[in-house]
Formats: sequence, structure tokens, C-alpha cells
Amino acid sequence: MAELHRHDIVIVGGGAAGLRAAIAAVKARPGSSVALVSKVYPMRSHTVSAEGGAAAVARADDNLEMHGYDTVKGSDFLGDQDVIQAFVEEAPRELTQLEHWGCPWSRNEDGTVATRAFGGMTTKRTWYAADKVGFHLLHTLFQTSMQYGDIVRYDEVFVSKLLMDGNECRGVAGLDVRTGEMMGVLGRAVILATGGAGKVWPFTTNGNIKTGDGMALAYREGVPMKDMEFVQYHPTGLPGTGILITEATRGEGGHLINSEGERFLITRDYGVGTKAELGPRDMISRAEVQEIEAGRGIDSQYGQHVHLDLTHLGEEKIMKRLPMVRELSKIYAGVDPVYEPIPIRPVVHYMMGGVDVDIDGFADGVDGLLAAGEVACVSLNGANRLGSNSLTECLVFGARSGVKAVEYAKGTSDGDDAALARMGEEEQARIDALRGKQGGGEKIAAIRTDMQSAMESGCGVYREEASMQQTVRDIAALKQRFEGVTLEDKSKVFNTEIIAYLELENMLDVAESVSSSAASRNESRGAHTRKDATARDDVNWLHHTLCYYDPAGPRLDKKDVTLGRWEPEERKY
Amino acid sequence: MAEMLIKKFVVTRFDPDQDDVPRTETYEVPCHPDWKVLDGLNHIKDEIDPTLAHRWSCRMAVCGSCGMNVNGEPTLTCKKAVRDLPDTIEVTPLSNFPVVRDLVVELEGFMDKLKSVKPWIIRAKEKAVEEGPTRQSPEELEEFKQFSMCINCMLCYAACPVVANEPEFIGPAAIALGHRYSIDSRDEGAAERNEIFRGEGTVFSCSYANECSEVCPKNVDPAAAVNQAKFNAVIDWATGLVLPRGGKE
Amino acid sequence: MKHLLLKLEPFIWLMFGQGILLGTILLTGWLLVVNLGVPLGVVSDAGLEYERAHGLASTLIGKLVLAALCALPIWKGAHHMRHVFIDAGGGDRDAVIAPILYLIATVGTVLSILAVVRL
Amino acid sequence: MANAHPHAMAPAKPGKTRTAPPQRPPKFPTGGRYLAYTLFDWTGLIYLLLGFLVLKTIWTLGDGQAAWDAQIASFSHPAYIAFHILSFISVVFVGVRFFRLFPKAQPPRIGPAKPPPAPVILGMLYTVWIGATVLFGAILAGGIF
Ligand SMILES: Cc1cc2nc3c(=O)[nH]c(=O)nc-3n(C[C@H](O)[C@H](O)[C@H](O)COP(=O)(O)OP(=O)(O)OC[C@H]3O[C@@H](n4cnc5c(N)ncnc54)[C@H](O)[C@@H]3O)c2cc1C
Ligand code: SF4
Ligand code: F3S
Ligand code: FES
Repeated sequence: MAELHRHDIVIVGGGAAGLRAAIAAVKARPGSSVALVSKVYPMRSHTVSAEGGAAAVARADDNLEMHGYDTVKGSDFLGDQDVIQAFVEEAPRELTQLEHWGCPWSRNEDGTVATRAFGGMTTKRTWYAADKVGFHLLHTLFQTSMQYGDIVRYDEVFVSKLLMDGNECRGVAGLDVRTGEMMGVLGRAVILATGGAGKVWPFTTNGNIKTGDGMALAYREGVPMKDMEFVQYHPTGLPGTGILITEATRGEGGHLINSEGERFLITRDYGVGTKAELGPRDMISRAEVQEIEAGRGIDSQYGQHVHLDLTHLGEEKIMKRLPMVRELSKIYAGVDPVYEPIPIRPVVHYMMGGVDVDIDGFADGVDGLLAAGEVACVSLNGANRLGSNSLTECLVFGARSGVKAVEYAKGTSDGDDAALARMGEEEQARIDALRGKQGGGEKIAAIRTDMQSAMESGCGVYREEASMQQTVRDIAALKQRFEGVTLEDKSKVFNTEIIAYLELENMLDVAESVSSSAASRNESRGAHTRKDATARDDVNWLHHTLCYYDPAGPRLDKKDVTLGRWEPEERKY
Repeated sequence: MAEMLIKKFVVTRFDPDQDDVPRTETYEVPCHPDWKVLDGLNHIKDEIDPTLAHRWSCRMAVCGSCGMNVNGEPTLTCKKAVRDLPDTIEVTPLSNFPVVRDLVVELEGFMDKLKSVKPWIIRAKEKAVEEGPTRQSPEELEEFKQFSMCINCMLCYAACPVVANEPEFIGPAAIALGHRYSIDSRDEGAAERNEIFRGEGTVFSCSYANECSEVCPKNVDPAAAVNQAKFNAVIDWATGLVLPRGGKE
Repeated sequence: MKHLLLKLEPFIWLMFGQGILLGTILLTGWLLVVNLGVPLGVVSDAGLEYERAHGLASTLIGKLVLAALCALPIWKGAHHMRHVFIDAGGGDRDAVIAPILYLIATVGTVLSILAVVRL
Repeated sequence: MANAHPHAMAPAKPGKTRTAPPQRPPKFPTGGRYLAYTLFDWTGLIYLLLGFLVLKTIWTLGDGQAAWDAQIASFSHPAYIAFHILSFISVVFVGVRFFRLFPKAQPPRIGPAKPPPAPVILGMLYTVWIGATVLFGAILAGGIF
């Protein structure tokens, strides 16, 4: 191993969660040395693509209780209520902090921060910066982080292994993409903030880098994955590319229309009641699929879709509030939403599940390991996330884990350097063996495509026993085929083929945990909707799913949901 | 399925382990008419030649990773449709940057420059969260908003003739981002940044070629930012002559 | 030298900018009448008759306008020639070329002032 | 394709692997939009010469009638005519190009004052340009004063 770098804590990921953690850490304990390792330059992280907004109580007609209840109900009562309580309390502070750091939040005439309506939220509580919220948030955080000399960045370093000292995580092995060399980035605590895993599916809003690396890293070290079966389908993605048209379009008054020109959320009963387009994502996605299955979809070269109509909003409002939606529709769908409806269909968007962590971000079963952001499952989102809660989640729990990590680091030891270095050497050897690896001629792209279609057929909007079991078997078979991959790129410098290989390896592990978790849950709840078990079953299934790694195949377990002031009730809007 | 377009991709290849200098490689790519240039490159990587190295992620023109020269023009490859290009599509790494490999360029120089303009809110005393959000009118927001739209895609650097010849030049995007904070009503660091802008590779190196703004995919208009900063510096200098001290805002 | 140049940049830009702005505005009329209209016989040369010209030029406003008419374009020219050299790859020699060009411009300015003072 | 400066956009710390040298923009200096920029720079030469020529003309005004008349007469020489036509084209080109770029170089605020919106500035510039040309031309041609 070429180099060992020692820090107090190591953060993997430079998205909203990772950057917020880094800043929180150096502010909580000035002088702490914080490593920020990211496989892309931080400003490329997929947080950049978030469009619609971030939720926190700001208006006089709103209160924490309402935000809490909306979130609990949105989660189909699978969210942990202590976590939700903490979240709604911290949320306004975090967004205010971002404001002080220069985030260009959109404003009301009186100079206060403007808020908009979002699906599943009772009132306007989503802060926004036009429709480029993630972009502004990420760049504000990144630029703000540049002033702290104690944050040491390792850009374009791909973390391929957690370095363990017994049961304690004491650093990471990172492949410097530029040089092809392994480096050991050591710290007394490690925070995973690697984001989601949308790329496990063929049709997703997620970018190329969202391959579930952090989930797989923790999974392989024995940390359980929690609630992996809950995968959010966003109701408004562009057919073909999967590029997201933000929910803010509906928040600003957009309508969903079928081939008969009907506003089907109003004319038919899909459970969203008077909320109509402002219903939660899981329900609207299901409504769209049902419309299409009932023959009221619109044909296109990319299959059937429905329409999102913004034409009644007018050019001025669209340009002011939704400029990016207009830009994206024009470039990627060839329609101008000022004059024409936008073709849309449900698209894989967000992982409710992830690394099982407690309210402070500490992972279950491994010491010194934390996780925050989309990679983690603190059980804020339960079975269905409400739009705009996730950016705030990254900030709230990112900051919290940053503070907790430096505190933890103070009270613990560096670990056994020699052992860590040895582990790094082994990882270096593994990577070195991959360059130009001879195999059975299997191609990365082919296995990836097969994995994606297996996941789409078994873990889509609607699920069934047989197809889920088939997907479980398919993924196991793909893991076999993966052994036979042949690699051609022998260069050490910027070898993206090896990165693609490592990412596929991670995605297969994520796919495994998603499909087996899904196959185990015999009810319909939130985003997990079974055609063969349509009801929610609070007697047997009001609990989290845990999925443990085992070379012989995943092992499943259950964990209690923390209830509190809100008792489960029928979820109707 | 729509009719495929057969395009010839002429791509720069450079592997420092093997090549002394960059070379080109030509690929025949059957393109779906809706494809962007990036889809073509991904097709090459997945199906024809997995050794090709290029950066990309969001494929929706917002992460800023996929900038390259396409037929000589700095372009976001995820935004440029193959349909709008001739049969031969020449893809080269961004000009004015050292080339790491194939289509991947060295960004560390930019990261240094960005940091040097202090792109963060500077205040004499940091505001406490308890004080709540600052008030900022929509008009105040509008003044700097455009310059905060930069996705760091580096197209402007690839187009600017001064960047090509003056290594110290801080360049359009970094100056735009520094200026963006200076004119934000919440910031008090304008004087500090003006000092930086007067250092080496200053706003005065810019010869107002305006190429940066021509190629900017996000309409940031960095040329405006650079020249506003220049204007401010001239005013600063002139008021400094009249009122030798305290003339600065 | 480099340091001095940096300190002078705002001044140089002021002169350069005015060279484009005022220079262009003034040169247009001058060129049209003095250098093209009269020589081509399109405009009568009565206005350029010595006594009249000298009289007008000797007023304070006349002196200021004429001095600006010579000096500002020279600054614009000097600065742009500096960029011509830089663009041709001479960035490394800028520390030599720029002072020479600005020296020329300074001399031009001094002469311009002299020219109107002695009217 | 010509190389750019070898250190263009190079990091402060040397890169970790060998890089290929930066290239200049492929269309620079005369392809595409660069042609206008390059010509704009080269008008510097014209302005420089023109500035000194005007200087010389004014100087002769101080030297007396004979010198002045000779100077004015010399402008009929075809070489001068050609140069002055070129100069006129340059001056118009510089004006059009620069005035287009000028408004956006105004900061959103200059001290407490806000500059007028871009189209207004542009309109003002052209009004001044045309107005001044007419006025100055009329004076020179003996139309007024
Ligand atoms: C199109 C889109 C729109 C969205 N809109 C909204 C919205 O309006 N409101 C809302 O609340 N939420 C929204 N979301 C969800 C939200 O944006 C994400 O959940 C959130 O940004 C995730 O942030 P993160 O910090 O966890 O991860 P990311 O931003 O994905 O960052 C992951 C980081 O980890 C690094 N990394 C990953 N793997 C490795 C590795 N192996 N080694 C080293 N580094 C690694 C990456 O380089 C990156 O820096 C949206 C999501 C998408 C896709
Ligand atoms: S200013 Fe425009 S071209 Fe330059 S980096 Fe920013 S977005 Fe890209
Ligand atoms: S292209 Fe370059 S010269 Fe100035 S106006 Fe833009 S920075
Ligand atoms: S891939 Fe993100 S900008 Fe093109």
C-alpha cells in the first residue's frame, strides 16, 4: 500500500450528507482532522440533481407536530417516531444554517424564505431555490467547506473496503483513481455518506455514480441492511432517460392527465382523496401504473406513459419557479411545458432502506462506523419517503453523525496500524489482479443490464411472490457469472473499467439484499406493494426488515419499530 | 424502434502508461436518434472498447462532469444531441487543461483557483442560527443569482483565449463565484476579495473575449462577472485616489 | 516590474476602456470628415481652414477633446497589442512587452498634451 | 493544433501522473467566433497608428498654416485613403462589438446607485455615438461654430 494517511475521522462521500458531516465535525471540535473521501469531486455528487426542495417548518400556520405526523403517515407507520421527532425539531435550524452560508433560497416579497407545497405535506413547508435546490445546497456546502483547512479532501478516490481492527472500523482502503494506487485513509471513526443505489435498476432518476457502494461496504462487514425492500418510485420521470421532473411541478399546481384527457387522481379513487396531485409518491406511482394497465396510457417509442400538464401555469410562473423543468423537458423530451404536456412515468428514485443505524448514526454491529444520508436507514422514511424530507435528512443526520463521530474518536484508540496496513496491502493485491483480468469472457455491461432487468421485473412498483423469488435466484446466478468477468484495461491511470467492476460488485450485493428483503415481506406497505398480499398487516409486519450478509446467501431478521404518540391507522388522504 | 443514425466517433485517446502523446481512435456507433454524444461514448465503452476513460454522472446537464470538445466546441456531452451533429463527431478533451487520460482532464488547477477567491460568506461576526434566516429581497437575490448557477463544468476555461496563455489567470468561473459572494447582500467580504482580484492573474488579465459566456451551458455569463469585478476594481482604485483611506466599501 | 504593472492595472484599464468608448465615439466623426470626407471631396474643406481650426482647437474644450482624441486610442492600441502578443503565445514575455507598449502609450499621452498646450 | 501554455490550468502541486500538455482551443485564433475576437485585438494596431497620426495632425496645427495645409492635403494620397477606410471599418467594428458587451460589465450596484437596465444603456451608447459623431462631424465640417 502506497500511503497511509491518519486523521481523526474519515467521511466517505462528498454529497450533502458527507459535506455537512465534515463541517459539523470541524466546528464541533476545532482542530480535528477530517478526511473527506469521494469517488468524484464533491460538487459532482448526485445531491446536485435534486430539484424540488427541502422541508422544514417555517410558516406561522405550520408546526413541528404537523411535520411529524405527515412524515409518520407518509412512512406508512414504519418510521421510528423518536427519529422523526428529532428530525422535525432540527430541520428548521439546518435550513437556516444553509441560509447563513449563502444558499440562494427563493424569497417572498418581504424577504423571508419562500416555501412551496409538496406531496404528502399538509402545508407549504418545502424551502426551495427555484427548482435547483440540490444543486445550490451542494455547491453552498462545498464552497463553505473550502474555508476549513482541517477538512482534507481525497477527491476521485474510490473506497473499496472498510479497514477493520477486530470489530472496530478504523479507516478505509481507497483506490486513487488517478494513480491506480491504494491508499489507507485511517481514522478512529468512519462515516459512510455514499448515497443511494438507483443504478441497480434500469430506469432511474439517479446518476451513474449511485451504485450503493457504502451499503455494500457495510453489508460485507456484517452490518445489517434495514428495510431494503422499500424502493421509492417517483411518479414523474421522463420516459427513455428517467430524468426527473420534480414533484414541485405538482406542488406548483401541475395536473396528471391520461390519454382521455382526464385528471385521473380526481376522477378515480386512488386513495389520495382531495390531495389529488399532492398525494404521496407511492400512491401516485401506483395510480399511473393502473391507468396504463387499464389502457389509458399514451403510446411512445419508450412504452406507455401519462402526461403531466403545466400549460395552465403560464410561462412566467414556469420560468420563475421551474426553469430547470422547462430546460430538461426541452432537451430530453423535446417538449416545451409552457405549451405542451410532459410525458412521464414512474421511475426508481430513492432507497428508503440502507445501513441500519441508530438515531446518532452509529451502525448496528460494528464499532466506530456511522452512516448518514441516503446510504443510511435511520428509519425516518419508513416504507415511503415524503418528497423534500431527504435533503433535510442529509443535513440533520449528516451534522449529527459528524458531531458524534468526533466525540467518539476522542474516546477511542487508533487501532493496530500494522494490521490495517496489511489489510490495505491485501486490497491493493486484489485490485492489481483486476487490471486486465482474464476471465470467462463475461462483460460488465451485460451483467449489469441483466441485473437491472431482473430487479425491474421482481422489485418494481407492483410485486408478486413468484417474480420476487425469480429475481432472488437471478441475482444469485448473476453473482456467479460475475466471477467470470474479463477486463481489458491494463492501465493504472484513471482506469474506469475497474471502477465499473467494483461498482457492479457492490450493486449485486445491494440487489441481493433488496430482492431477498422484498421476497420476505408478505404484506403491502408504502412503496412495497404486492398484488398477492394487498393489505397492510400490522399484526405480523409492523417491524423493520434486517438483511445480513452471508457468503452462502443473505440472512433475514426483524427489528421493532419505535412507535410513540401516533398509533398506526389506515393511511388515507 | 426508430431509425438508427450511424455516426463516426473520432475520439482522443491517451494512456500515459503507453502513449507518448495523444492519438485518435475511430469508432462506428449506431446511435438512437434521441441520443446525446454521451450516450455514444457510453456505447463505445460498454460495447466496443471498455478501455475508454471519460467522466460523467448525472446525464442531465447539472453535475458538470462531462465537458469535452465536440467538433472543436466546448460542450456538455450529455446535453448535445447526436442528431444535430454531422456524420463525423470528433470528441477531444477540453482544451487549455492538461490531459490525464483519454477524455479526462486535470481539475486540480481549477480547485486551487476556486479556493483562492474565498467562495463562501465572509462576515465580521458569524450569525448565530438562533437569529433565524436573514431577510433578502427577491431583487437582492436576483443580483447575484445568475452567477451562483455555475456547475463548474470548465467549458468556459476551455474556450477562453487568455486561460490558454496566462497560467496564473484565475479564470471565468472562479471569478464569477467569488464575485457572486461579494455582491450577495449577506456577505461582508467584498473588500477582501477585491484584494485578491487585484493580485496576480487578476480580473485585468481578462481581455473580454466573451467566449466564456458564449459556451456556458448554464447562462452564468461569467464574462459579465469578470468585467463587473474589473469595473469595481477600477472604481475602487479611483475612489482610493480621491479618498486615500476608507474609500473602499 | 511585474508588481508595478499589477498596481497600475486599474489605471491601464481605465485608459484602455476609455480608448474604446470615447476614442471610438470621437474617431468616427474625425475619420468621416478629416480623413475621408474632405480628402475625397465629399465634404467641403471650409471647416478645416487653418484660422478656424486653430481657433476652435485653442479653446479649453477643444484642447481636451483633441488630447483625448490622440491619447485614448493610443492606450487602446497599446493594450490590445499586448494581448495580440499574449495570444500569439508570448505570455511569458509579457513582463517585457507590456512595459514597452505602455511606455509608448505614456509617451503618446505626454506628446498629446504637449500638442494641445502649444496650440 | 497548437499547444497552450505548458502550465495552463496546472495545479499548484504537480499532478500525480504524467499528463499530456494542454492544447489551445482548436478553433483559436481564426476559426468560428475567435475570428472576431482576434480581429478585435488587432484593431489595436490600427488605433495605435491612428492615435499617433491624429497626434501628428494636431501637432502640425501648432506648427502653422503651411504645415497644417500640407498635412490635410496629404490625406488625399491613396495609401492614406485606404488606411483610413480600414480605420473607419475598425472603429465601427470596435464600437459595435464593445457596446454590445458594455452594459453587462456594469455591476448590479455602483455604490448605492443602480445602473439602468442593459437595453437602456445600449440605447444611450448608440445615441451618444451617433449624436457625438454628427455634432463633432458638423463642427469639423464647418457646419456649426
Ligand atoms: C433527481 C433527484 C431529485 C431529487 N430531488 C429531491 C428533492 O427535491 N428533495 C429532497 O429532499 N430529496 C431529493 N432527492 C433525494 C436526495 O437528493 C438524495 O437522497 C440526497 O441528495 C442524497 O445525498 P447523499 O449525501 O446521501 O448522497 P450523494 O449526494 O449521492 O453523494 C454520495 C457521495 O458519496 C461518494 N461515494 C459513493 N460511493 C463512493 C465510494 N465507493 N468511494 C468514495 N466515495 C463514494 C460520491 O462520490 C458522492 O460524493 C432527489 C434525488 C434525485 C436523484
Ligand atoms: S461559468 Fe458556465 S461554463 Fe464556466 S464552469 Fe460555470 S457553468 Fe461551466
Ligand atoms: S473568455 Fe476569457 S478573456 Fe475574459 S471575457 Fe471570458 S474570461
Ligand atoms: S453528465 Fe452531468 S453534466 Fe453531463
